[in-house]
Amino acid sequence: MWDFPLFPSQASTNAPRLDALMLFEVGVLIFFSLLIGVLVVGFGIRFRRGNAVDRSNPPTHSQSMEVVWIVIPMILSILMYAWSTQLFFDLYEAPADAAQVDVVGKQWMWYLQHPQGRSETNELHVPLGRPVKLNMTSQDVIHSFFIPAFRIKQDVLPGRYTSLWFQPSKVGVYDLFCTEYCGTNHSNMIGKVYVMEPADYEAWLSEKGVGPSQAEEGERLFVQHHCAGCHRGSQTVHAPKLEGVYGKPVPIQDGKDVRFVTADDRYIRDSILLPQGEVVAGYEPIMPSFKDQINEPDLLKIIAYIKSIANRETSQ
Amino acid sequence: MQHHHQSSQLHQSAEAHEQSHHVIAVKTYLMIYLALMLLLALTVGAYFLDMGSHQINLAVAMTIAVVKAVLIVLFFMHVYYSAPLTWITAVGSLLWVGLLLAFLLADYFSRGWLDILGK
Amino acid sequence: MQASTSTLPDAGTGRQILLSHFDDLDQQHLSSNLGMWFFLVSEVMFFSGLIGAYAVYRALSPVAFERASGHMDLWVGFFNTLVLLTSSLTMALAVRCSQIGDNRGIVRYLIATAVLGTVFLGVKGFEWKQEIDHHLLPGPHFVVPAEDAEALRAVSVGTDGQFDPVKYARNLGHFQMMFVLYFFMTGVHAFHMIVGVAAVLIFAVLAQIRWFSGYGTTQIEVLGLYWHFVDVVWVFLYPLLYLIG
Amino acid sequence: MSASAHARRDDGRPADYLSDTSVASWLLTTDHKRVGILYMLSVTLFFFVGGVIAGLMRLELMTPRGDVMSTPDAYNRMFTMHGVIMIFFFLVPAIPGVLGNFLLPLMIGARDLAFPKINLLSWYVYMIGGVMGVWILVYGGVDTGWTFYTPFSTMYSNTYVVTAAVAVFITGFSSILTGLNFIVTVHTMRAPGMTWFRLPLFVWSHYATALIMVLGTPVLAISVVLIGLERLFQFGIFDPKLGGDPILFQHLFWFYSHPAVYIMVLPGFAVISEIIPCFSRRPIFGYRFIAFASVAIAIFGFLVWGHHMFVSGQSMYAGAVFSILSFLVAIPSAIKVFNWTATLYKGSLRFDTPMLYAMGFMGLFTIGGLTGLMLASLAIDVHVHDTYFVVAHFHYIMVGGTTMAYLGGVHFWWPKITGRTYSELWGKLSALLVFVGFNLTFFPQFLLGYLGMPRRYFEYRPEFQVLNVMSTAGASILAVGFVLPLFYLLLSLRKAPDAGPNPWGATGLEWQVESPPTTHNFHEPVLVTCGPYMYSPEEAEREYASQHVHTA
Ligand code: HEA
Ligand code: HEA
Ligand code: HEC
Ligand code: CUA
Ligand SMILES: [Cu+2]
Repeated sequence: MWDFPLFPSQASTNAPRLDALMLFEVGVLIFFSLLIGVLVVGFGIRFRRGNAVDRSNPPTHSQSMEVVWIVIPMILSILMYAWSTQLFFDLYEAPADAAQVDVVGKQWMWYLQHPQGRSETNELHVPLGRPVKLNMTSQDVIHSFFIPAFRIKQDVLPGRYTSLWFQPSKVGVYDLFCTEYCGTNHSNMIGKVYVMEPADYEAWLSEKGVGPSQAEEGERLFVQHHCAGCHRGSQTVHAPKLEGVYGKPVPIQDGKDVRFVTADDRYIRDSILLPQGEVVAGYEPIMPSFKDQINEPDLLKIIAYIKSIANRETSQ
Repeated sequence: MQHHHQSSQLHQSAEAHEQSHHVIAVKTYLMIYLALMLLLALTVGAYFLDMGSHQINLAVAMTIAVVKAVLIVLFFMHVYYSAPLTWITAVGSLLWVGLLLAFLLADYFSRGWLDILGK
Repeated sequence: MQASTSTLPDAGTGRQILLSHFDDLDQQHLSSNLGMWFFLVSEVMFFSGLIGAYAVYRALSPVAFERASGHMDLWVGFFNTLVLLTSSLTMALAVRCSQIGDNRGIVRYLIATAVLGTVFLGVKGFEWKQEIDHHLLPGPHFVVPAEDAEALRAVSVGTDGQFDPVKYARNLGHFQMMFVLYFFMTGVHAFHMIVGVAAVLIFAVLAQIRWFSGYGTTQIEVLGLYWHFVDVVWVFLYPLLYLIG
Repeated sequence: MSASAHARRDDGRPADYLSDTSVASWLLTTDHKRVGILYMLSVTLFFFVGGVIAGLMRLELMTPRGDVMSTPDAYNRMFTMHGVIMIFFFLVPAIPGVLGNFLLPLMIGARDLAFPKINLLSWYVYMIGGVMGVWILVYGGVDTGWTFYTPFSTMYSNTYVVTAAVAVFITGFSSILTGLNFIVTVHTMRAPGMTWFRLPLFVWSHYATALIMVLGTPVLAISVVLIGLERLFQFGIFDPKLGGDPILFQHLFWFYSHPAVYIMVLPGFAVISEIIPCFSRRPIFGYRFIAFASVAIAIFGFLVWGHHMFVSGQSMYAGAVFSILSFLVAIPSAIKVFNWTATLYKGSLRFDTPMLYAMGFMGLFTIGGLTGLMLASLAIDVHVHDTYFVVAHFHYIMVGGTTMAYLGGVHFWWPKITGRTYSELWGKLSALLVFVGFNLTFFPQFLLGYLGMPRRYFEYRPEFQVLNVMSTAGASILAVGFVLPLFYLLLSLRKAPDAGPNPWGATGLEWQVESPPTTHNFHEPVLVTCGPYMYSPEEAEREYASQHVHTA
């Protein structure tokens, strides 16, 4: 019966710092609540009607009292403000060496993509003691990514990227919630965060048989969306081979001129979503747009596939 | 203690009388109208003038609009002849629009000042 | 400034009627006047929400707004501004007539105001039709004209100085956004005009049949405030919608 | 008061504003007191509708799994309707509509508000919105949350969002009309001698409230119109696919809805500022500071709306600015609380029902307000935003604060409004139940929030259950506390008027006319010669002493 927590566990470097601030503010809360409470009850007892006390010349105003109770809250306010704002900025400015995990929210699941290729749904595995940075976007409505044990939260928006970072400090399994109301199953858009010893984490990363890797999934989708129909040497359609494209400069027709663009994630992504934007020199702009047809997680997989064939030579 | 008393003479809106019924000369109205027409011509003229940057063009257009509005408010709407309360109301409403715009745009302009995605 | 001798219409021509909860006519007049002023304050805030949206999107895509604005006929807008400013003059004169007790003047100037207001609405309707015909009404039939698409494409460059399709898409979106705001702002303004014209006409009739006590000084003045406010809104809409560039 | 000179009712009592009982006379009335009664009936109705929904929600939340309502959608509609009804149809109109309408003219010595017809119109407009609200509720509800965030509300929800937007839009106009009426009334209708600094603080607070109503509500109106249009025509002003920004909606929404929280609490301050001096029998402490604090809250309350958007993707600098301003806007509230407390010092205190509510208000508002400061602290808000911590914060202010103040005010002026006294015993009992039930309901939610339980959750992690059960238990006590007044107040109506003009021995102008007042309030022109709250604690003691001697 009494086996229920009253305080969330502290599992990130941020958590104790935030709790310290919270403790201070709870102190302020208790101080003023008690002050008001004690005064109200105290005056209530002392000055209750019929009690024989001195009631002569009750003061009706006092400049100096007003100054006192303006200045003291003001000073406390500025203190609380400075402290919390300091923490807040630290909360979002990720260290440069943070590992990056991509997060996509959609009704009603979290999709997480590790740099090493592994992806997960509603689960996030992270190594102990290493800063992790989340790059987040949403495919539909606004969601919010919340890990109480880390004391962090950030809304996840459609059409925009937002970010968040943390450094886990305690091995364990923690809750992951969506805190921005997002429709029917908002309360089931939840997951778990596994903080692991770095060695366990490495093992987990290389674990096989947990399903196809990101790139393998991507290849399947590449075929499924008929990309392969054009891009794997079609007789009728003249389209570039995608092997070895990633990371290399690509010539782009720009009016009569040609300029070069590096084929990075953004470029690949735009080529798929807005193919008319940049047309490879020497090809016709016939590739259809896949905007609204491929969802964000799948897009990431396809990009992962195209990345994975970056070192393969084209057979042209 | 507060008393009931038969004296509506003391009514405090004595100031009110002066405020409302000032008759403005037709000539004044016509002058204001003329000024408005000139300002209208001026805005269109300014539009065709290339003043170097869009911001300047916008600033000029808005300044002229404000001057026009001020003329209408002061004379056609009689604020020039009205009690301070009317002045405060008119100026206050403009102030509030400014406030909304200032805080709203402050968010948009300061996004991306820090090199943090989405902040 | 003229001394403020009382010009309240007096017996013979009918004194203003005092409602029972007021103490005197001045209090009554002041209340009506102030009531309209605070109503106008709330109107200003209503428009300010739209102006806020306008400011944000224009700041995000200045060129899109400029291109979109190019489809609005500057001279038609000019003509309409002229008409509306003139109607403000006639309205002011109608108020003046009510102050000096010139009933025929009231009727005449109110009718002139209503006519000018109607002209404005007619021209506005004509403009709307043109724009709708050119598929510029936001929604499924909206089309971004080729030359605008081209121009927007040209300015859609990323920080690396190269074409940025995401920016391009956003610019195209904002091009339409300008028309959303245009139709909505002019629509709300036109709604206010329609209400205004109807009220002016009714007041003209009431003045003609001498329904008002004391020439309706208070009522016509309050109506005047409303009319001038609608005019002031247009004074801002004209440069914001037609004169970008 | 010489009532004999005036008309009499059928039963021989002098005619008062309640005398004409025909339905038409009520529906067409322009008497500010009757409009106040109309508001009282409607806000009570909406409060109980919203409250029953809250009860159902609490029942659902007894267990971690969803088992009371069949689907999450049903629950989602519940909290949305609860929020919409409680905010737009109960709390915003409650004190201004009921007590403000009834008392404002009386307190300043006027025969009515400046625009009696517009006053009636505002009630009708409000009822049209309200009826639409109930219609939506009956036909399936809305599931966007009371905040209507895009793009969920515009593209994804398949409930009656447009109808709800229209209902809120319409109700907004009622608020604007009320505000307009109050502002003009305070400016032009004050009796001779009633200078600004002789106004009761009730009037100052309502004036400040009215300013917010006029300045803020139109922005809410335009943002819900945009929601409606975007939903109907898909032209996407907030649609990210078209370059629109959903955050813009949040800005516009909170530009109204933060100041609106002061629309909800300033009238509460208004009531407390009347009750405390009366039951302490002494002038209020720091009159001018309290008066100016109201206006300061109304003005600076407009500068902090972004504190609802700290984790929304708003720029960090904007967040930092909104945060510091939120702290600063708390200062005027602090001024008020301290001045009320100081008013108790050297008073001659009696603890009648209204005073109990007022004291409850002071404690609970302080806790609610100070937790508001925690929310205004950026880093803490990151953790507790959209959790039950926020839910607890605003219920502490809106239920523990304003709803208590409203009940206190209803008890305080009930003898004036109806001419009857009610049972003190039952009054005190229900005040106590409300206080205890309230704390049991909402205190555990602070803990839940810090533990990380998100709000708007149909199902939750099992470890949160114990606290949720406590909360539900508290809610049932609270429900009893809220239902009791309905009975004993209505029962008091069955007896003949027994209150007399001034049962509390209070000083305001409203206490110098009959209870219930006559239609035109005052029989003779009013001349005010001194400020409000001219109580004397020593005199009160002598009075008490002599009474004591007599009965003993
Ligand atoms: C009547 C309603 C009301 C009132 C008056 C307030 C008052 C305040 N509110 Fe509250 N608030 C709401 C209703 C209200 N709020 C609602 C409904 C929400 C949620 C909306 C939603 O998302 O659905 C909300 C949410 C909310 C948030 C966003 C939380 C989030 O979503 O993450 C924040 C953040 O800053 C906040 C802050 C404040 C502050 C600083 C005050 C201040 O004005 C409080 C000032 C009062 C005091 C400080 C107490 C008295 C002072 C003393 C005893 C002296 C000591 C003082 C100092 C040390 C300064 N509120
Ligand atoms: C004035 C405003 C107001 C008031 C008075 C209340 C009153 C109450 N509220 Fe409400 N609440 C809000 C405004 C208000 N609330 C808002 C704005 C939200 C946010 C909505 C959103 O997220 O969009 C919210 C959300 C909210 C939640 C969070 C839901 C969620 O996020 O999932 C909860 C949960 O406990 C709750 C509970 C209660 C309870 C128990 C009461 C009690 O005080 C009610 C007590 C009253 C009664 C119970 C009625 C009288 C009793 C009877 C008629 C007897 C018969 C009934 C029964 C026995 C059940 N409220
Ligand atoms: C109708 C044939 C067709 C289909 C189907 C098609 N593409 Fe293309 N694609 C082209 C052509 C032609 C080009 C070169 C012109 C251009 O850049 O638009 C191209 C260019 C590209 C490029 C840029 C290549 C470079 O060398 O820079 C990428 C990446 C790409 N496509 C990916 C895809 C993916 C992923 C899919 C499936 C989801 C797909 N394409 C489906 C025809 C097609
Ligand atoms: Cu996703 Cu809530
Ligand atoms: Cu707020």
